[in-house]
Amino acid sequence: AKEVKVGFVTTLTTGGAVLGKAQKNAVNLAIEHMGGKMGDLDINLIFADDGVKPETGKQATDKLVKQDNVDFVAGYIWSHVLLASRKSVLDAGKFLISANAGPSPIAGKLCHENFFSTSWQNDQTPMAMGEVLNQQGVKSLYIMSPNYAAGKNMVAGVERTFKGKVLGKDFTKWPGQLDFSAELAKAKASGADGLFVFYPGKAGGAFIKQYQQAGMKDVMPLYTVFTVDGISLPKFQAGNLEGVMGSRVTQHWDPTLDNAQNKRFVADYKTKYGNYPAFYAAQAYDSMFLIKSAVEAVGGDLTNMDGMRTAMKSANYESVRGKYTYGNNHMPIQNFYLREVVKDSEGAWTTKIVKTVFENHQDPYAKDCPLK
Amino acid sequence: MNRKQTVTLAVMVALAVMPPLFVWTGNAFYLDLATRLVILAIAAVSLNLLLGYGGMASFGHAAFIGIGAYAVGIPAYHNTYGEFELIASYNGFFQVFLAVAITALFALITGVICLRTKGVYFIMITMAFAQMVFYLFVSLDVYGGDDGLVIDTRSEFPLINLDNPLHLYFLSFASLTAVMLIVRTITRSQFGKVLQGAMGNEERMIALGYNTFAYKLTAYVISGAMCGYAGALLGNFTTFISPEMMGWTRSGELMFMVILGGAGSTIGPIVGSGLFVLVEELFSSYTIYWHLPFGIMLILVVLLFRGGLLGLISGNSKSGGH
Amino acid sequence: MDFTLLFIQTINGLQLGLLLFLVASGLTLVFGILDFVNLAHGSIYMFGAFICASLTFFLGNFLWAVLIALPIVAIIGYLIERTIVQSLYARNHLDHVLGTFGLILVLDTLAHLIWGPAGIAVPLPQWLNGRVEIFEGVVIPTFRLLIIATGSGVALGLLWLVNYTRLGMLIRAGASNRTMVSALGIDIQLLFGLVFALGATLAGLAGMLIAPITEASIGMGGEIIITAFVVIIIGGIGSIKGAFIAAIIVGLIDTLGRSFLDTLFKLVMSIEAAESSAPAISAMLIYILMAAILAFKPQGLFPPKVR
Amino acid sequence: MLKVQDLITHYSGSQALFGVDLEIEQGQVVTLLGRNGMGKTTTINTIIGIVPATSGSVSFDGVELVGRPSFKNANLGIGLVPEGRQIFPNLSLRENLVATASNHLKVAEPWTLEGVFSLFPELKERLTSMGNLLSGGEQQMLAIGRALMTNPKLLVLDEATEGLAPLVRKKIWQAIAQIRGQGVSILVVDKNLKDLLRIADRNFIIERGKIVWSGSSQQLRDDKDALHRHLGV
Amino acid sequence: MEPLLSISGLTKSFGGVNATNDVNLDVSQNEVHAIIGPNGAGKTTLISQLCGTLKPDAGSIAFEGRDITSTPAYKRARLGITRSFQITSLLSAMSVIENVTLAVQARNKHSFRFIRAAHKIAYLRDEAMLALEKVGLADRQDDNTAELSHGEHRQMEIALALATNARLMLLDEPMAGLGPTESEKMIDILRGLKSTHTILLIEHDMDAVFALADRISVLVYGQIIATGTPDEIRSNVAVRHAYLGDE
Ligand SMILES: Nc1ncnc2c1ncn2[C@@H]1O[C@H](COP(=O)(O)OP(=O)(O)OP(=O)(O)O)[C@@H](O)[C@H]1O
Ligand SMILES: Nc1ncnc2c1ncn2[C@@H]1O[C@H](COP(=O)(O)OP(=O)(O)OP(=O)(O)O)[C@@H](O)[C@H]1O
Ligand SMILES: [Mg+2]
Ligand SMILES: [Mg+2]
Repeated sequence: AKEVKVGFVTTLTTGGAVLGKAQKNAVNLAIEHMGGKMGDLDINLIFADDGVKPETGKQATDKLVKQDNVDFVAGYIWSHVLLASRKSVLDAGKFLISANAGPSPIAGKLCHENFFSTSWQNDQTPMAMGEVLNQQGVKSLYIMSPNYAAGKNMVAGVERTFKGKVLGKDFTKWPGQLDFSAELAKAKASGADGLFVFYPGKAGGAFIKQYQQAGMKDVMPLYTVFTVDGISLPKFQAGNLEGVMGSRVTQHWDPTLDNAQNKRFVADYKTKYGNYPAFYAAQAYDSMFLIKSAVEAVGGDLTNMDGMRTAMKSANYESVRGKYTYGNNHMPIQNFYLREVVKDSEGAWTTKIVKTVFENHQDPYAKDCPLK
Repeated sequence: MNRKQTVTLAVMVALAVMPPLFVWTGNAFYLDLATRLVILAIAAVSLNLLLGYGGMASFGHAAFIGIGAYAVGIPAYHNTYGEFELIASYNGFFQVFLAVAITALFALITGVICLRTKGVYFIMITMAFAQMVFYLFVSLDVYGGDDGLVIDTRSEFPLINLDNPLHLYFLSFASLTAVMLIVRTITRSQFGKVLQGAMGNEERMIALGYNTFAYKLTAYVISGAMCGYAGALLGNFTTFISPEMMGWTRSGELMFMVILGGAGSTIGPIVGSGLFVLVEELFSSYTIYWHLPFGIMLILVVLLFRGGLLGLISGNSKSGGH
Repeated sequence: MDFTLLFIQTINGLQLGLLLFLVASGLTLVFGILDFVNLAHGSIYMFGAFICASLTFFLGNFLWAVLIALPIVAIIGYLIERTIVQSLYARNHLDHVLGTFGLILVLDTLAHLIWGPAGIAVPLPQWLNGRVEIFEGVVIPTFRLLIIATGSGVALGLLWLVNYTRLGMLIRAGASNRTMVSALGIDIQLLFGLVFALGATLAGLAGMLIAPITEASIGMGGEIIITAFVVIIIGGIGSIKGAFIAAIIVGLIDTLGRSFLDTLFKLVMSIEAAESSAPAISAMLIYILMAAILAFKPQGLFPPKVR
Repeated sequence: MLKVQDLITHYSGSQALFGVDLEIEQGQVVTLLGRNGMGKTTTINTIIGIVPATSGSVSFDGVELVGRPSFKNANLGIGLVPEGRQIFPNLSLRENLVATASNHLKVAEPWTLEGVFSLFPELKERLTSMGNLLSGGEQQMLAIGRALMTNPKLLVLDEATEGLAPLVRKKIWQAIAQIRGQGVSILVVDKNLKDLLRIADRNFIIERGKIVWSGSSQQLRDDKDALHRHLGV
Repeated sequence: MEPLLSISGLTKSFGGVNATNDVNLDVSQNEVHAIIGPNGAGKTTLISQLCGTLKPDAGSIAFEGRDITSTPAYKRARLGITRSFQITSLLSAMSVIENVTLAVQARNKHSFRFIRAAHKIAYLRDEAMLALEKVGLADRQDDNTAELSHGEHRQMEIALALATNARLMLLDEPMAGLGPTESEKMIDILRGLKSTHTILLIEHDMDAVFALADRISVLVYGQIIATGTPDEIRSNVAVRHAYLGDE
């Protein structure tokens, strides 16, 4: 039978593999839900590892494009890996679908007709958080973030919308710094109303622990983006880090979102893998359905690039986040929610939606993108 | 012809004929792999001049590669997006000149300080400078910070077109051959002998009347500049540069390539980088736990063959370094 | 300037320094004394953290877990010495580097296979999880005080062992001339094995103590190993005293740099410039420190009297 | 007490010993003579186990030494003063003496620091100096003292007087005679033929890895031909 | 005639040890000047200061009338001062001939010569072989230095000094480690150099000293207690007491 070949580049080695594993699980679940087929075509899925290194990621991408001759390349957790690999895919005339990374150039001047995102642009989530802070009457803020591009995007994002005063900012060494005692002491001394942080992956775990050990919970409430998620929460629970309970995060998706696709995804993911899916998983799951919608729209004619592009552009598929649309830069225009860390009925730590912060929010870089 | 020379010839011939075959048989990816291999081999060969013949185990050579690559990327970036007219250019000769000149200068300045130290202290101080460069580029937001810099347009040369993978490959291959010959000539020359003498017993060389510092510094600058050149090629190959390329792990890998192949021999570093690149590719396509067999392989090579793989081939167990 | 903050940050720096010392002490022991460059030291540190983390959940108590994990790590260290390290002593440093790099790959992958990629957060018993108010306004997490105490204790113990015991003399003698020590009737193989195991144990201990602050995770070894090398290089290879002082210096410089560099920079440059350059410089700080020290003292602060 | 039979030793590829036979009785002073590069040091190092023997046998008090690690052999009571001193550079003079000191044979009156210092008073003033900072001669004295501190019953001296001032050399010969008096056997390699012959009970001449001559000191003095042919004097 | 080497007030102490204490000494052209003295008297320390590896605390050194007290070691070697090491110091990873070739090559102003292969340069090799033949190691030229015996290493040490062809040779116990035969030969070699070279000879082998020296200085506790002809020294009571110890 004819087949559609999809390459999925994610992180399968190093500590970053937690994220990659979540994506891989979700992609496999998606294929299962599709019954192994997109339209009449069999799905031939190839996973590749980026090792959190741009060069490795690019090499893996090159192999998918040149050797395996895939039709779609999806995945990419890390901005720098995506930026390094982007040209290989697009120059070869294939579709590139980011299931996580959303660095600003890709939304702006480096946007491309064959690029689509099923996640977000880096600035959006923290912008939502800035709005939340305004709404909650937070007047002064202390900010901590790793000193790298995505970290700076996050800080820029929250500063875009937050109207109060920023009392201090710490960009910590990245990668490698996991001891935040000095910064926490500074934050405490600043006397700000709230603490905004962005610490993805294991830095998040380390941060939350130290936040708790320093006894800051009662002094300075915590507002985070991409720090507390479905991957870290079970670990926090095992480590008894009560400090994270009730903390606020913003996101475009939540396991409790009420739509059929999401319900099936969350329920089956939990049954199959034993814990709540994280947003990494949700986006990866979506990326497969986006591809499926394209393949089906052209009746399996994978040479019909224009047809597939038009189909994807319409975002006409069941997304776990509900309906959304694409901007000119092929970044989602979508809702952002405020979520809170809670215990579910079985006592497992998860999040629930408190309210909608933004409706149909578009990233600020779309105007730099020459596409229409 | 002894075994070592046979191996050298075989390796070089294979590198000359295999890649075009890849293209004709529709295995373009393997041409990429070969290009990567050859470019890394240039860096390894240049490191070997220091490490294998001068006893200077530089743990910061990735910085030279990185600087070389940025010397291609930054002029190209400004030529595309404006500002900094002075260096804005796609001209390959200009970019390569920049790469070589800046790395040579960087080597000269840091070398004066680094070469005051020896052995492991040298390893660490070279790494320190490389880390400084690393963090410098991480925080240079203009050039993408840690997200890196995309090179939209490759270096432009008359007659050759680097967008053509074969052209790029053969430029790299010719460069590798040239660099090999340079290193080979240098190491057999009087200069090279003094360098090797200084590696073996510096006190004695000074007592004989050699200003060993000057010789070591010269070698350091030559090696750094050649590595910068490799960086310029690498930038053209990946069309993307990020500080990640100059992290200490990359410097470590370069060092391993040299030791794995056999420090202090002409072909050793090439064998080493070849093995590194190919085994990595081969193992990683089978399992995500490929680091395990890879690590075991490294351990076995060290335990079983003195002086790297070449020690096995040439049957002697002369080992370089201190 | 805010002196309470300065005081707190000094304590934080001290604590970071002592933690670094714990990692570096084992490294300087193995490197300075056995003349063996052990890049895999960080991986043993990671194993210590993971073993202790698992045991904490198994036994339900962190301290018991540490006590049981220590001998396990020692045995692992000893086995590594017997199988791999032992035959590399006679080789040059570069062979050590390559061999132990291979070992890093093996150990890290094993950890990935055994514990998965996720990492483990280690819960502390209640009495260690609290805070101590040293005086008005200065509150320090209890566990960090424990680290300060352990680090100081280990420093004193090692100084005594290496400099004032016959075992210490033999170890040092063996470092300079194995053949002779053996020819004078000492079982040098056993001795070296034990020293390596001790080094591994110290690495493991450091991993166990850091785990409740950050977590046990794949790759934690790679993050610490370079800093640990920086410490022993600044201190002078093989010098326990040097490692101790260097660790404290690095801890303080790093912490104080992170805390006050931006404030300092804002005095002389625009806020914009200060905000972007301070983090960059503070990340480079320990490397700048090392380069500066080596430029003037090419063998570190306390060079070995001989090498 | 020590009996070496047909000892053969190779260094990676090249053969250095071609069947050495040699014997030392309890309380004897035995010399091993020969020109540079003939295999004296190799013989000694093979006996102790520093260099592995290819074949042959070395029996010491009935124990076969070949194939055993050198520390075990040393603990049977062999004390080595190695060629080129090889003192521990990173230990102080005192530590050099103390570190490897032992009394495995339970000698009634073991060597002490004072004993060594009475033999070499020069050392006493340098007690805390690091080994590598000592002068060549001081190092040499230290190496002898270090071997004595292991209370051996066979003392092996490989060019132990190299670099020593005439006065000190003289003292060492006296000391050797005195130690021998206590029942310790001595195997000595040295260039000072005159002095050696005065104290030696038996002499072996080695040439290209083989013993080519052996006999008492008087025999050697008389055998002008052997002296000339093998030793060039 | 002006002395080739002139040392005045040279002082060096390590902590409490006065290794050289106000040493004054002139060595004239083509003289063999021996320095003898008890172990630890400061002889090697003196040589190290002369060749520049140790910095004196006080005093000055003049070579051919020119002050070299603060000239770096490698420059002094260029001026024509060479030394041999009491504790053998060779390039053990290289072959015997390569070692000596490097010593010959050091006669050039510089070795920043990158193109021609060193082993193809005939005069380097010829001169090196000459030195090796002198010390009797010609047949071992291609062996790896590490594989030579102790005595052979000592011979190489001298070969290197000879190969530099320096005007002033500072020889630190050249006889040490040599067998009786080899010692005889070494005495001959050094005697042969007398007409063309100046030698500062440190030696505990009295036969050699008395056979070679034109003048002898006796160093005790860092101080020169006597200088004179061999006969004068031999009969000096203080020297016999402190050093020679005969009768
Ligand atoms: N770097 C140093 N630091 C401290 N003391 C030193 C140093 N070098 C030498 N000494 C001491 O200085 C004294 C003189 O040493 P030197 O090596 O010059 O003696 P020497 O006359 O050459 O003796 P020998 O005949 O035994 O070789 C010795 O007591 C030695 O211990
Ligand atoms: N490590 C080695 N590797 C190879 N050959 C060696 C080694 N050590 C010694 N030899 C060779 O073995 C032979 C005997 O050496 P040995 O050291 O036993 O001589 P020796 O009689 O002690 O000489 P010397 O009087 O010079 O000390 C020499 O020809 C020497 O070149
Ligand atoms: Mg010998
Ligand atoms: Mg001396």
